[in-house]
Amino acid sequence: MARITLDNLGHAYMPNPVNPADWALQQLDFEFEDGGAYALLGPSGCGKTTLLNIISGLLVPSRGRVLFDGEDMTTRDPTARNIAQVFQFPVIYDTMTVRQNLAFPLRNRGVPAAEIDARVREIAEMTDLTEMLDRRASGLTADGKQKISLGRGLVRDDVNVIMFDEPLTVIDPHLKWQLRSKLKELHRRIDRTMIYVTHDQIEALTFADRVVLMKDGGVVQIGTPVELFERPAHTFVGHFIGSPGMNLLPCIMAGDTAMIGDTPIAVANAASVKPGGALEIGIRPEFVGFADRGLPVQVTRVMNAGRYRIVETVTQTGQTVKLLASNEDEVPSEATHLSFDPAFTRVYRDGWLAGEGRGA
Amino acid sequence: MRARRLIPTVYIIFLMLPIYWLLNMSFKTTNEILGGLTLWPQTFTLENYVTIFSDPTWYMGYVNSLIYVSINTVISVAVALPAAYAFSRYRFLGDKHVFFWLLTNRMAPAAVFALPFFQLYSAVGLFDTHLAVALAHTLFNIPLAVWILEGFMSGVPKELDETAYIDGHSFWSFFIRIFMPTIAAGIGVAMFFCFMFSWVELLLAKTLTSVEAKPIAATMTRTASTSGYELGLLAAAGVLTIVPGAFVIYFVRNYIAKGFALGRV
Amino acid sequence: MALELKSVAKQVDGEVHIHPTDLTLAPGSFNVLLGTTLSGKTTLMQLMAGLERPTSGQIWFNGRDVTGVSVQKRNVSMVYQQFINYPNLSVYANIASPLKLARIDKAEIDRRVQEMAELMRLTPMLDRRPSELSGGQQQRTAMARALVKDADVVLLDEPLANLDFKLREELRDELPRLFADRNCIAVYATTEPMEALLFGGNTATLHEGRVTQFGPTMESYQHPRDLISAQVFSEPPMNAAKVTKQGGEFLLGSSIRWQADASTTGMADGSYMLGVRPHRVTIRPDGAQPVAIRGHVRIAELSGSESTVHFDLNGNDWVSLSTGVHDFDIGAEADFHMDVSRAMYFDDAGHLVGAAGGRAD
Amino acid sequence: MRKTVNQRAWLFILPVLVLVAFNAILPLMTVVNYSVQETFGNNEFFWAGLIWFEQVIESPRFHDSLIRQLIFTFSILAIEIPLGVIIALAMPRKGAWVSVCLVLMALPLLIPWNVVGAMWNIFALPDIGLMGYGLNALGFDFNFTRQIGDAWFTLLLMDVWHWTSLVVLLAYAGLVSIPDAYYQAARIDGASSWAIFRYIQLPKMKRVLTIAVLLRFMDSFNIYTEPFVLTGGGPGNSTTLLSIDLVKIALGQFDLGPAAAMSLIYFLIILLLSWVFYTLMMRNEE
Repeated sequence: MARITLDNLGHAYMPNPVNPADWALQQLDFEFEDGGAYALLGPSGCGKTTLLNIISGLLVPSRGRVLFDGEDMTTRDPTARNIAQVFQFPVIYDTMTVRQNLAFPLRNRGVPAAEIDARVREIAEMTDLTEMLDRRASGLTADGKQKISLGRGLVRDDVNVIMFDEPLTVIDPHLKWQLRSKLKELHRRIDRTMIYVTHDQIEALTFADRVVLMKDGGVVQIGTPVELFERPAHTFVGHFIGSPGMNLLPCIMAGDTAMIGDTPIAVANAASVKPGGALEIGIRPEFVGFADRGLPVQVTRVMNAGRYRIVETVTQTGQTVKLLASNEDEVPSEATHLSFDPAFTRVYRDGWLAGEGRGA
Repeated sequence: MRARRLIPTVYIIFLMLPIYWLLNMSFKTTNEILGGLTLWPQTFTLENYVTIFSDPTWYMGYVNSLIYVSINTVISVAVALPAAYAFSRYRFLGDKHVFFWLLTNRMAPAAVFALPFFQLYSAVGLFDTHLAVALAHTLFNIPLAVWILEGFMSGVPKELDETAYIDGHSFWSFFIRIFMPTIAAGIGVAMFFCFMFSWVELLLAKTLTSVEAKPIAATMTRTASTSGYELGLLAAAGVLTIVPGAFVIYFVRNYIAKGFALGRV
Repeated sequence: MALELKSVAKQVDGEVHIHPTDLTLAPGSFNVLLGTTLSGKTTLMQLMAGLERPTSGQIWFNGRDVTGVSVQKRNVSMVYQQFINYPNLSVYANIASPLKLARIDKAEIDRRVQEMAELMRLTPMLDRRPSELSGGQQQRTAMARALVKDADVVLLDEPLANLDFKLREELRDELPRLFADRNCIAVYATTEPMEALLFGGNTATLHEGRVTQFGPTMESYQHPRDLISAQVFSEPPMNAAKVTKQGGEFLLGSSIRWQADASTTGMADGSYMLGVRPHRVTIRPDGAQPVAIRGHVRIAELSGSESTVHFDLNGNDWVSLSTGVHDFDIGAEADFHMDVSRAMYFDDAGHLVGAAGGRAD
Repeated sequence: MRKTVNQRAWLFILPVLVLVAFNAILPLMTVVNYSVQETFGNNEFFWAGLIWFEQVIESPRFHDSLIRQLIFTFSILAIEIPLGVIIALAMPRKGAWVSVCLVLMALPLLIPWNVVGAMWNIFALPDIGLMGYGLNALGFDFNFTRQIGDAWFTLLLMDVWHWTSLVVLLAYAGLVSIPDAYYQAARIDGASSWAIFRYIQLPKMKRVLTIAVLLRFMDSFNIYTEPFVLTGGGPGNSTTLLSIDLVKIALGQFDLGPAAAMSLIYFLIILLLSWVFYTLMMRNEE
């Protein structure tokens, strides 16, 4: 059990990084609280796996320190850090049975046989592997093998952190949500720090208490799922989180009022928008509704997603605005107006939320 | 970590010592060789090499060897390609056993089979031709080529084949224009092993030839017995036999370590 | 130009992969094959393409029996889940490959490749090898090759499954547009009900080698023929529980009861299997006829805008899907509300007997 | 991989089978033919039944060369396989040195067999050979043309020199195909180097090592040129291995019948041992 601190961390795979683009991981300061569930989320190539490998000790960062409970672990190997990791493709010891696989980390540490046996039983129970304990591990299906990987991480009761590197990649889609909720459940039960790397927003948001959203080697926003959803710090967050992503509409400020064309739009952060930069209004499809007055649009497409409908509209200047409508709502057939919920309508300047952080 | 570097280094030194001794001797005069042990040539001479390059009975030996080795390599790989494809893509009656039975051909003691081979190839009129040696050497090269190629082919998804058929490729059009370039590395490795085993084999090559297709190795053994103890000349000839192999391995060095572990045993 | 499967069946080594299947795909239609892994989607597509021969039955295209016609002569194209391109050819040559084999003249090939590259946003990458592209670009290349030759049947076997979440969303958005003005039969295999819904067109639900239902997508979704079709076409899986009907009333367990509505009141008394989609089970009462239920929470998953709560109801695994953030402790007892105005009732054989409100969405 | 059942696959194997039939089956039939006949020269053959087989099986000469052969074969397997694996394990996985190592290590494999024999002959001679001279200078009484122990030592050393690299190449190819994640997982599980070898590297090398053992096993039974050039089977018959003995009988004494019978018996022994080994190794597959 440990608190993990990343202190001024950075990594470049090339020896002499010059440009910011040379860094696979930009400067990063962060603290993983003990017992938390975290997700590192971002598109491929955003640096999330690099960060994961630095924390687990498979990679030594070119800059900065990694601290476990204040102790500098930057150059220590994974064994010394006492961590566990589940990889993208299941890693199992082919020649061993499921039981031997689960016992392996304990045997390597010289734990007495009776204790090993008890732990293995307990973990097998937790991961639904009890019935397969004496089968050869290589004969299991992908999700079974991934459960073994997970079990090997859980079997040591003193690990500081369990890391997951896109663990559901090879799992059949209809089994994904089962394993996903299993992971969440295990976190709740054993109360250990877990860090989960993924490109899938649903996996990240459902698993984690706090999500670190990354792009091009840098952290864009760190927050709870609710914060990321309701208050994206950057238009990228708005786009990446949520399906469909946030609508973005170029606007201008007329005093304290945001204007899209001739239409004034009430926004939550109007007062803090400073002059200059490219301004956009960000509004999630969930917070857009049809109205008698407001932004004039044409309805161009209605897609039924089963429990709701996605309506695509086009403004007079050719911008697309999507909104969600329930199955019971009436969708106007063509020309209509849209209203935005002012509490969730915000202005972004050069991509960043106006008035905060880098958008200040 | 130091031990990890030490082991390959010591091993390579061990491999190089006899080769160095051969090289050392090839630059010595016969007198110096028989005069006693010297660690490097005291009177450096290229005379042995000059002899080889100016005497057709010598240098034609190299040409002959290179010809039948090349023919063998082409035949072995060409024949092994479709067979390896069958093993990697289809299940058929006996597929599990055929490979082992192919491999058993390596077990036939060449020493005893030399005479039947001689009779067989004489009977079909191929005796003392390059083709005879090339064909005889397919016996032990084909199984190996099949094994290596199958490993590489299994790494190519079957969907690639299907995509090609869907695009309108016939089987052979797909095989030659798409599939073979895709497994080029595997073909390179298979050719290397075929070259190697054909180049170094002597017994069959010697049995199946007399004059026209006589391999360099046979020239050497005959020289050794007829012209007495010309060790320097033999050493020079030996050194020259290493050169073609060294070239070949240099070209495939990057493929050697890739992938061929994945195949069928 | 319709594609017809006439009692087509496929067995391999005595194992049934596809049960006898009849299916008619109309010209210009977009058809989704929806089912879990190993439900027979890929086999069905291979039969349609001519890559596999059916064990029995016939395949007709355009009024002609093509069962024995080789794949090269069928004018079909296919995109796979893995990114399949010719590794030794440039992106340009990859896209041009089917046209070249059809002996179309060079200028025409160039025009069509350029046009397709533009449409697929591959123009800057035309000279590169597939291995130098990102996953999304590789799959675009494969799609460009499939679309460039104006095939009669375009088969897409989970083409988006290996892509990043956002890329998947993006391409999913583009796909219907790509097929909009083509007069080909598109067949799209997926495991995700959401994809089927967003594409519209027709959907065939597959289960263990059988097409359980085929028809316009909304029709299949709102009017499942049986329990299996309803379950295949529901994500997360549909909630099910045994209920009994007595008079005008349904009874679940010992204490949960509700009135039948106009569409279900005519059902005979007896026991049924109740089916309720997860989004009809909510934390706050919602819909036309909410019924309070109580269960033990297994786990709550919160996504920032929605809450998915897995709970135990009388020994059945149920899932509730609500908007907003609602957290629960594991094992806690919690109240939910199921809207029975969209409930389905199935008989013992699994056939749909009644659907409240006349439809189930 | 999903494979389809297709008996037409035999068509693809046909060219291979034709060549094998021509090269293996016809000569094999000839040998079988020899083995059951008696010849008095001038191309007259008489049916001899199984007497050659009986004679061979009972002959002490056969027993001696069989024992010598088995000692030789199992000695080189016992040395070359572990040594090859150890060297492959110690090799760098990437970088410029890999190519250098591979090229240098493969050199012995590319030298014609008679040159290998001649090279070692020269190298080991006590008067002008580096090794022979060196050993004597260090105080060993080394003379491989006179002393049986020295002859065996040189013979085994030569084979190790010649063939260990084949095992290295195959084992190395097996090692580099192991994904990094396996090593990472093992480090995280706290596995020792031995445990990594035992539970990751060895299982993953199983397929290539099976082939390596089979190749070395089969080829060592057929070894002829190198020992013949090195020692000529001597001193006495002490290094007369199977093939050398067979050639002595067949060509030296022109006793084709016994030589053929003997080689068939050998052939069956190798076949049996290889099959048992192959079956054991493949038992756990699929």
